Amino acid sequence: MTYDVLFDLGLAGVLIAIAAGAIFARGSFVSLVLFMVYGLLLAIVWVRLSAVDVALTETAIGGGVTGMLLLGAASRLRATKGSAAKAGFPARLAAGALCILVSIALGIVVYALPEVPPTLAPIAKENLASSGLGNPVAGVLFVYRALDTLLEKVVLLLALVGVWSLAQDQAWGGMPGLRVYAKPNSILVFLAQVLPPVGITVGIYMFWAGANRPGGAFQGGTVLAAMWLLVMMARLREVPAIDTLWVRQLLVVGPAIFLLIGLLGFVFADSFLAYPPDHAKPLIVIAEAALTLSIGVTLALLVAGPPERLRQ
Amino acid sequence: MKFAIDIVTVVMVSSGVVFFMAGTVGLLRFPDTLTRLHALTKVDNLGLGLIVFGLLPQAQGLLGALKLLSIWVLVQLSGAIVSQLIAQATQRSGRQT
Amino acid sequence: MTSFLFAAAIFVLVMEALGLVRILRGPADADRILSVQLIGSGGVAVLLLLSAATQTPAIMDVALMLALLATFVSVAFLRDVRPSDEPTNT
Amino acid sequence: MNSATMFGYCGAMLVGLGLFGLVTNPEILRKILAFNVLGSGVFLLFGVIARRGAAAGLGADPVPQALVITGIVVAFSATAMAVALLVRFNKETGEITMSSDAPSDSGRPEERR
Repeated sequence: MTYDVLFDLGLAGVLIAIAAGAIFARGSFVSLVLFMVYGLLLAIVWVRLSAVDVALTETAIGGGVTGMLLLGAASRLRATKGSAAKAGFPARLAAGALCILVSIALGIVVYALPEVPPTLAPIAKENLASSGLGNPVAGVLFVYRALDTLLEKVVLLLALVGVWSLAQDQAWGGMPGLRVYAKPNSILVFLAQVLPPVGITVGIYMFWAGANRPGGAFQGGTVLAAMWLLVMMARLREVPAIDTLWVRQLLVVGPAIFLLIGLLGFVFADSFLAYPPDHAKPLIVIAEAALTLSIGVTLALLVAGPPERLRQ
Repeated sequence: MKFAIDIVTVVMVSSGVVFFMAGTVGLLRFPDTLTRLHALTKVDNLGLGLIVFGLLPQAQGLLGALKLLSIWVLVQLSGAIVSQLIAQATQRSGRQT
Repeated sequence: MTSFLFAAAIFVLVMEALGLVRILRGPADADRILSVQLIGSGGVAVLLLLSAATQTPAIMDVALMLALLATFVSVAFLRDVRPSDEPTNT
Repeated sequence: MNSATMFGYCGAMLVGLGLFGLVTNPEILRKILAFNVLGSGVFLLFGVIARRGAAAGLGADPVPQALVITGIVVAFSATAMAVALLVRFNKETGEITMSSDAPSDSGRPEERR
């Protein structure tokens, strides 16, 4: 057995152990910490599967922002203790058996995957040249499945509208109730002053590199969101009220520009979301730049939650 | 030449890994939060540092080497600050077991 | 060389797995965050080793991202460390 | 058994684990967490299919990879929505759990008789 196979085996083992820990742990704080670490190791698994783009997304979302989201909820709910009794032993046993069966069925599917795997890689590679991009995943996202990508951004916006709609009537238009540090903390303020310039550079680099190498608007946007949240947690900046004009503008600018470029496809190319052959790459980069900003703002506000207090 | 460079890598990375081990053992065996924090800083500074320096000769071009170094500097910086925050949190709670 | 780098990555991975014990045992929330820090640094090291072992420079970007986000997450966690003396069960 | 297939089995187990947590844990927050574990298992299965489809000099088939990236984003949106619903639910009812049978010790004693 060579070392790389041994590494993969160990990685898979640790991953499953962490997942089991996160599911079975008694305290929710432990469970959340384990979930965060789980996201981190999952990113390494994606690297091992040669999917660096996915690894970047998983690090940013699974390890970072999702964890922060759940953490925010957990600290709000800390005051209340659960009242419902756990399911009885027979019910748990039955559920366990069912889940083992599901796992075995999926395992059989994996085992029975065709000997010669079907693949779209050659076609994707062939058509990549026409987009002017160098990253095949970005090519698929912005050319072959452009409609998906557009709708995915719309889903993000819709989720934000849904989250906001949970506000109480009197708080509508106010400021989200992101939990911030209780009192100003000089060390944290220092971190919140030093890290964002680095993070913003990395975010822009991710988006820019995304055209030719792994990366892209989403990964870049997530870093921007994380940096903004850091600044807000350190209380260097207030959380903006949700009816602020610039917030609304930043939220829609990405999808709007992408949609506009898509509509121009009717005029200058042959269909919706088609790019004129010579200008494909600049158009995609413009759309991605706007999307990076919008994604950053949307993600940060999703984490911040529904508005809770009115502006003074 | 290639051989000499590889030797450097092997020695540096091995010593970095040893610091990782020391840090982990400290994290598990030391009696309270602050001493565990002390053990952890060795991992951030020396463990990762030695691994980064060991990998420098293997880096592809100047840009790759610069990126390696900047990752280490970033971990240094944020590790130091987060350590401070952890220590503060420990003092605040007044419970160091 | 590749084998050596993979072996080093395995070793760091084992250390991370041992670090998990501290998450489970605690006892304070701060101890658990220490463990997250260890696993974050370990993850960066593993990714850098993998990047060198497989000659894939793009993996370094994942390590960079991880370094940034791990800090962010630790700060978010420390926000919620309770100043009270209520012990946390594992 | 190569690495890709092995991660496939790993993904299958994660789906089972996530499903178990989703079904049995009464705390809603833990259910959301378990659902995310379940989802990541499914994504991993996609990743295995992508890895097996490596061809034309690419390490993995880009189409499933793009699908997974979209999937992660949508899963995050759904999680954010679920968390917001949970917080509001807690504000309205004071509960953090969801159980179909009447709570044994707290809850609505006036309805008991």
